Amino acid sequence: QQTVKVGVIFPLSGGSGPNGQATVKAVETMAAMINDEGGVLGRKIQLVVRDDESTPAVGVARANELVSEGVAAVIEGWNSPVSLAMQPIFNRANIFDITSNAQADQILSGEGNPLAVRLNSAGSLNGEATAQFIKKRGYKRLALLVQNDVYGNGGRASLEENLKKLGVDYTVVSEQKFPITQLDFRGVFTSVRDAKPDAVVFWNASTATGVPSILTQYRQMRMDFPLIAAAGVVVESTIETVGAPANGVLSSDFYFAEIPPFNAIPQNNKFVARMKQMHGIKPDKYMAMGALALQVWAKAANETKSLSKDVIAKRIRGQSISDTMLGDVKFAANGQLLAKFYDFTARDGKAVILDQPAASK
Amino acid sequence: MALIEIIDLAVDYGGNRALQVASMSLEQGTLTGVVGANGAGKSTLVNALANWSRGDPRVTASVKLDGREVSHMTSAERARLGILLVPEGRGVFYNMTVEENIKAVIAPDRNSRCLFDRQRVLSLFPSLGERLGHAGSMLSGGERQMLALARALLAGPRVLLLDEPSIGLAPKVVTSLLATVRQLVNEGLTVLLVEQNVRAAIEVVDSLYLFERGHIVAHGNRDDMKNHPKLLEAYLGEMKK
Amino acid sequence: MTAPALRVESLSVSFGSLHALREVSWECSGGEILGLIGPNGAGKSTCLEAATNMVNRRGRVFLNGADITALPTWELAPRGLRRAFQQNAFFGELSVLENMTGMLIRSQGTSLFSSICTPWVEAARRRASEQRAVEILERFSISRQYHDIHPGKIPYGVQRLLSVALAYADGAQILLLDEPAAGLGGEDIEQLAILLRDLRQEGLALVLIEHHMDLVMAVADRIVVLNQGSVLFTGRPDEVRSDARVVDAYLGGVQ
Amino acid sequence: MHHHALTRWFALACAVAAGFFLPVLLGGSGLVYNTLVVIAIFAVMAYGVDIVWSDLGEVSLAHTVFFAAGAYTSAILSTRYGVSAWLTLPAAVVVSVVLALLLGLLTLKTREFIFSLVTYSAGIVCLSIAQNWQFLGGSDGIVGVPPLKLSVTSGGAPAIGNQAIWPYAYVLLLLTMYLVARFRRSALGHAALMVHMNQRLATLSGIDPRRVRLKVFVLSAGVTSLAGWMYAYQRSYVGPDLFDTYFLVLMLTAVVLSGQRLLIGPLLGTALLMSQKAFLSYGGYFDKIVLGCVLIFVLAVYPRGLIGLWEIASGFFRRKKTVNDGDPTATPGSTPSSGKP
Amino acid sequence: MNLSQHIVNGLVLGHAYALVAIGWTLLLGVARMVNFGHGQFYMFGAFMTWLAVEKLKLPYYVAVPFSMCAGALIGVLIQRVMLKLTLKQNLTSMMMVTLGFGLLIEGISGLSFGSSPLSIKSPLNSIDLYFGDVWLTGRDVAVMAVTIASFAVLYWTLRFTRLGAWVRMVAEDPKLAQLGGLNVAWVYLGVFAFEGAAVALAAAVVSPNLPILTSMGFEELIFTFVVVILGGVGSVLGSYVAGVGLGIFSALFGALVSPAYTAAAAFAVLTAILVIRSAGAGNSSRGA
Ligand SMILES: Nc1ncnc2c1ncn2[C@@H]1O[C@H](COP(=O)(O)OP(=O)(O)OP(=O)(O)O)[C@@H](O)[C@H]1O
Ligand SMILES: Nc1ncnc2c1ncn2[C@@H]1O[C@H](COP(=O)(O)OP(=O)(O)OP(=O)(O)O)[C@@H](O)[C@H]1O
Ligand SMILES: [Mg+2]
Ligand SMILES: [Mg+2]
Repeated sequence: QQTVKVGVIFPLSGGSGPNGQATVKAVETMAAMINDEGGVLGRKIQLVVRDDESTPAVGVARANELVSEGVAAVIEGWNSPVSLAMQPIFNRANIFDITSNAQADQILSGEGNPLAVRLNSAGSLNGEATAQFIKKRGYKRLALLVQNDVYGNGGRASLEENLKKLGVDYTVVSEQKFPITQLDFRGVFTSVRDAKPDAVVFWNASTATGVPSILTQYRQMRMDFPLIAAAGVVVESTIETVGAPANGVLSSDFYFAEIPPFNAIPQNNKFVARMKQMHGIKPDKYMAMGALALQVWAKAANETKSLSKDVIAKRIRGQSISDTMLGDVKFAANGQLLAKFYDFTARDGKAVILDQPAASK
Repeated sequence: MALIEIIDLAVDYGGNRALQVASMSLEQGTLTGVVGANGAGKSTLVNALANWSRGDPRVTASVKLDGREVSHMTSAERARLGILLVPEGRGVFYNMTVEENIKAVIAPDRNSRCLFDRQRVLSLFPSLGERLGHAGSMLSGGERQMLALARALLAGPRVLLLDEPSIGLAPKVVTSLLATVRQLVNEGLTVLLVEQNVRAAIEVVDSLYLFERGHIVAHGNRDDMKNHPKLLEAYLGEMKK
Repeated sequence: MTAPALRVESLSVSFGSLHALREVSWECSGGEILGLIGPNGAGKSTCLEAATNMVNRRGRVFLNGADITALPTWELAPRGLRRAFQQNAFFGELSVLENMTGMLIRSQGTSLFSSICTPWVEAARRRASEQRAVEILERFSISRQYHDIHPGKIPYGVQRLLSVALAYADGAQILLLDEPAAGLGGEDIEQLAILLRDLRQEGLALVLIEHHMDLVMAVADRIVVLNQGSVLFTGRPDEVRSDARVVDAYLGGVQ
Repeated sequence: MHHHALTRWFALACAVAAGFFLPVLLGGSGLVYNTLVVIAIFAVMAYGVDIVWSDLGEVSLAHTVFFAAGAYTSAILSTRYGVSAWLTLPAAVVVSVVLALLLGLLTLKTREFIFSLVTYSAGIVCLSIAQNWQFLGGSDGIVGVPPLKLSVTSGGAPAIGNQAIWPYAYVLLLLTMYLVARFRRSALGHAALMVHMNQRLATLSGIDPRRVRLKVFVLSAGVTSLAGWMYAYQRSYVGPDLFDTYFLVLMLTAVVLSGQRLLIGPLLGTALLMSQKAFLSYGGYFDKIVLGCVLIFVLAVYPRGLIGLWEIASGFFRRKKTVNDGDPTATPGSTPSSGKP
Repeated sequence: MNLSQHIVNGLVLGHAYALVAIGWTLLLGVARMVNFGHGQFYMFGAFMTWLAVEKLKLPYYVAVPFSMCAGALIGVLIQRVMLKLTLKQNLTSMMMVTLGFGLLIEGISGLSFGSSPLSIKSPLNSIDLYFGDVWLTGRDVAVMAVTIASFAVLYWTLRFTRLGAWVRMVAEDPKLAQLGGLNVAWVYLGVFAFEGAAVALAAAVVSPNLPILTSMGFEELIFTFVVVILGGVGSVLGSYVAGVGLGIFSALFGALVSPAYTAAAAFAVLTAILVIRSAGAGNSSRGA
């Protein structure tokens, strides 16, 4: 009895390689879980993994390979440009394509793929979460460290939007834009220190190198203003790899492997356990999104008894799916997963939830 | 015995034979001339002795430097043994000053051989002394030839191979240059001199080889060669008005 | 009387502190060979550099009476003022024939447009220019055996002839030659002399830098002697030989 | 002789026809079509670099800009103003030609490394403009470029998917190769070569080196922009990655891989590179190792490698070259013309 | 604003640029050679240091010479392979071959070290020095000291020993250099050994305090290129000045305008300088 092929495209080499590899591991774990429970439409899932090298051109080539491989669905998306480049190909080939992590708004604009689905929270959602966070703690003088691209600037814009919406009267005392490649933030911090802010908010999509650099150099330069990572920038694994220097960093996010309330979700516990057993690592938010993508697709397919792109997409977009790793999850009409954020900080190398739900959706 | 002995020298450029010499030898302390028309193989000869070329010739020969086989040696090794070639054309480094050109010379292994030091050479070529700071590229043709010669001398030659040193030199300079060479030979240096300017060369050499199309066609000491028919009609004759 | 083919007026060139040329003037008319001699470093080559506007210089240059001082180098060839270098200069990776056709492209080349739209025309023109090139080469007695190999690999004598041929290309009014006989001997010099003479026959104005006295004396009509950047003497060959200063500065010894 | 010419034309015709049906011969899978289409497009891109490098002897690192300019122009015009492909084509060419003109005038007097560095910095500057200028879609680029529609009549189906694009890509490739071949036969082509090999002599023969350099540079930019134009439609997404080193390295290696001043060269190089990426790729690192080894082997260990093989295969694409000619990658002029002072 | 701190940052950055570029200064400036694997050499040096410190448990001060030796070795190896090309003095294909070696090194280290970022623990990093409100670490001081020392040594060697003259002879005309009795191959190997060792030294001193990746290196190559050419090919002091200048420019531009556009601005300025400079260069005669 034959299998269902599912394509997985992430950067497996280069700067974002580690994230991609970890995410793939998570997807494999989830595939194993699903296969144990009978697979999809009674067929086992077989993953076809490809390396997009964080390069759109390569991604496109790989996407075409997957199409030729005859995959039924595709999980992709670390770097937005790569996703944006690949979307049209799966769309033309009429293959269901779910974006796990890439955050560009255009992914959901429908131009590349009218039936797009994306899990990781982006733009306005993150902006609102961070805004709530700031309001709650009454920070007024803000220093903003913005990665100078659509991701950073967009995030910053939606933060200010939401702050205004929430009626926070804040002032931006220092704004530092930097390229995603930046690793040396001494100059930036020197300027920030002069501005004496209540808090420092930063956007940086380079989770492997940029974020650790910021965290370590921030401590090294003995900056003692509260450091807020915009929602989704810092995840558990970051905290654990960076270690001590990460302590005290503040942020909000919507997935944590082993802390309440997540350790009360059976699917999540199964997943975390299986992940540790198969790969010996604790999943972070990014990995979880990969796994969740597969799970959501599998559930939708099993419910609709179909592998057709349109059917599955319609089942997901604007609907909700029950009993996933995140419990029951809702999707907006444009295919965006609507997540519930929790504020957290890092204490002795671990993420700790601060208080109860910030933005409730 | 002869200082340099050449046996069965043959040089090909991409298949066609440019030079073929059964045997040839240079006596210690003599000045041997080599003349011949363009393309006769003169440069090829001296280059082969130094195992050097800007092209890529195939050279087969047995070359002995007083009894010692050197055929297997690279041009650099031969140079360090004292077989020094002043090549046709560009013989100095344009991007280096005269001073540096001189300084960069690698002194010989055995000091016994080093009969030229800096002062000596600069006194031979006073015009170089005045131009120590100038880059090689700024020298005029003559000044370059002198510098090239100076570098060879400083390297402690046992055999000096001069390939048309008089090219581009003013007649006056040519005479003095050849005089200098002659003087060096009288002091015990061995020189192989390739010249087109036969009329000037014949005055200073001890013996002379005449090459044509890669072969020796005449050989003898100066006086015999002076009235050798071939030379007379081709080189020593007056130019027609 | 008509203006001389080429006249240079008080040319001065200096390289930093060194004055390579000081106020040098001379002229050369059609059907004349002007010998330009002088000690090494006298400024002979620099004279040609200056005349063809290849160094920063002061002074003026006239072509058939017209002032061409301001013209850039590449405008000179079309006007018939051409020169050869003291250093052999070729297009190293092209064959001898291609070198010559290259020198002809201004007159015989095909524009990109017509090369694209009418390739057959281009082909015809190419054959024509190759034909022409062969003729020129043979006129300068560069035999066919050399046409298809690199200039660097032909005998030096032939190389010198080639550089004269390239300079002449498809006709010149004034030809400036820098030591064409350097490194030539015996028959080759004779041949060169013959060539120079019948170029003069054609009515060319030839400026000939040479250290090879036999040649200069044999072919030159007038001789300008440069020394340390300025004109030392001007006159007929026989006068030059007998002039004490020239002998002292240049010829030396017994001639 | 004449008979020989005839057979050559026949062989050429056959090769062209075979080329067109190549995807079918290779099984006609989507992957095959995609690979061949991008090979065709990237080859066109590489030919631009080839002209500058092989004939002018300068290594331009700015050609990604012209590539991107072509792509962005057609993307913006078609997505925002619904302009047809027939019009975006000239627009793309014009834009990059203008850019090339500016850059060319700027670099008129620069040579070798200075030239390369200046062109490279031009690339960097343009990249950061593209990343920050919303008009160009910023760092996320422009999505939703419509499929290529080149029907002469107003009706006619758009070319959706690589199979449909292939004929256009193939024709574009052929036209480009014809253009390059004719360029090398034209006065401009010869002049470029002469300026490259011996500028002083070229100048004396009545050539203005700067004009030639400028013309050739602009021409090459036009060629490369053609590739950009079609790539925008083929990928239907245009982003700052077009300026990226991926394409830069690709075009440089494609040109150098099979030796220079060889008409088929860039195509051959591109084909090799892309097929390797497509058919025997084992992830980024492996590909790097393969590419590295190929470069080293071809150039250092066995310099006449690909050329040698190609010459054995056939001779007639080759520009007229001279007998016993040195290694193809040798930079002309670097060989010292045997000179006496 | 704290200008002095920004200037110090610039100085450190600039010295780092200069140090990374010193190998190329000799390579391109003096020996007329290129190494487009330079960036990967840097990466390799950094990982060798990491290997020595983290895996072989060597003290940092031993790790530095260790990675220098490794670098020199790689340099010699590569030069040995492409010696024929080098003798032909064919810069274009040299460029591509070294690029190839760069890719090879990157690929292999990628496979062996993985693609996760690593960091080198250097005792110098934990030394903090405060001068008034200016702060810098021991590593910063080391970077500047080592840079100045290396440039001094290189300058002195080229200026006052025969070595320099030999390298330049080979650079200008290897054939002629052979006639001087010089073993050309050795000179080439030596130069590349220096390049390898120098860039490894740079990596060992500069890279602690920043995460190191097998995919890094491209920026190093580019900035090296900039430094060498901006400094005026062939001038050792020029490179030093250019490096430091570039660093200070970047730091101040980042502080006063925005770090986002530093690279673009630097290149814009570079272009301007180069274009103006080359426009000055008239047509030089001699040695066609
Ligand atoms: N690099 C080369 N490649 C091919 N053939 C060559 C090369 N160099 C010289 N030849 C050929 O070898 C023959 C001898 O050349 P060579 O230079 O020795 O003559 P020559 O006596 O030095 O002439 P000249 O007086 O002009 O220097 C000539 O026929 C020449 O064509
Ligand atoms: N580019 C240059 N830079 C500096 N000095 C130069 C340059 N070109 C020539 N010179 C100097 O100018 C003077 C004249 O040089 P030129 O080449 O005209 O002499 P020449 O008469 O041709 O000598 P020769 O007969 O040896 O060729 C020489 O002293 C030379 O050193
Ligand atoms: Mg000779
Ligand atoms: Mg001269």
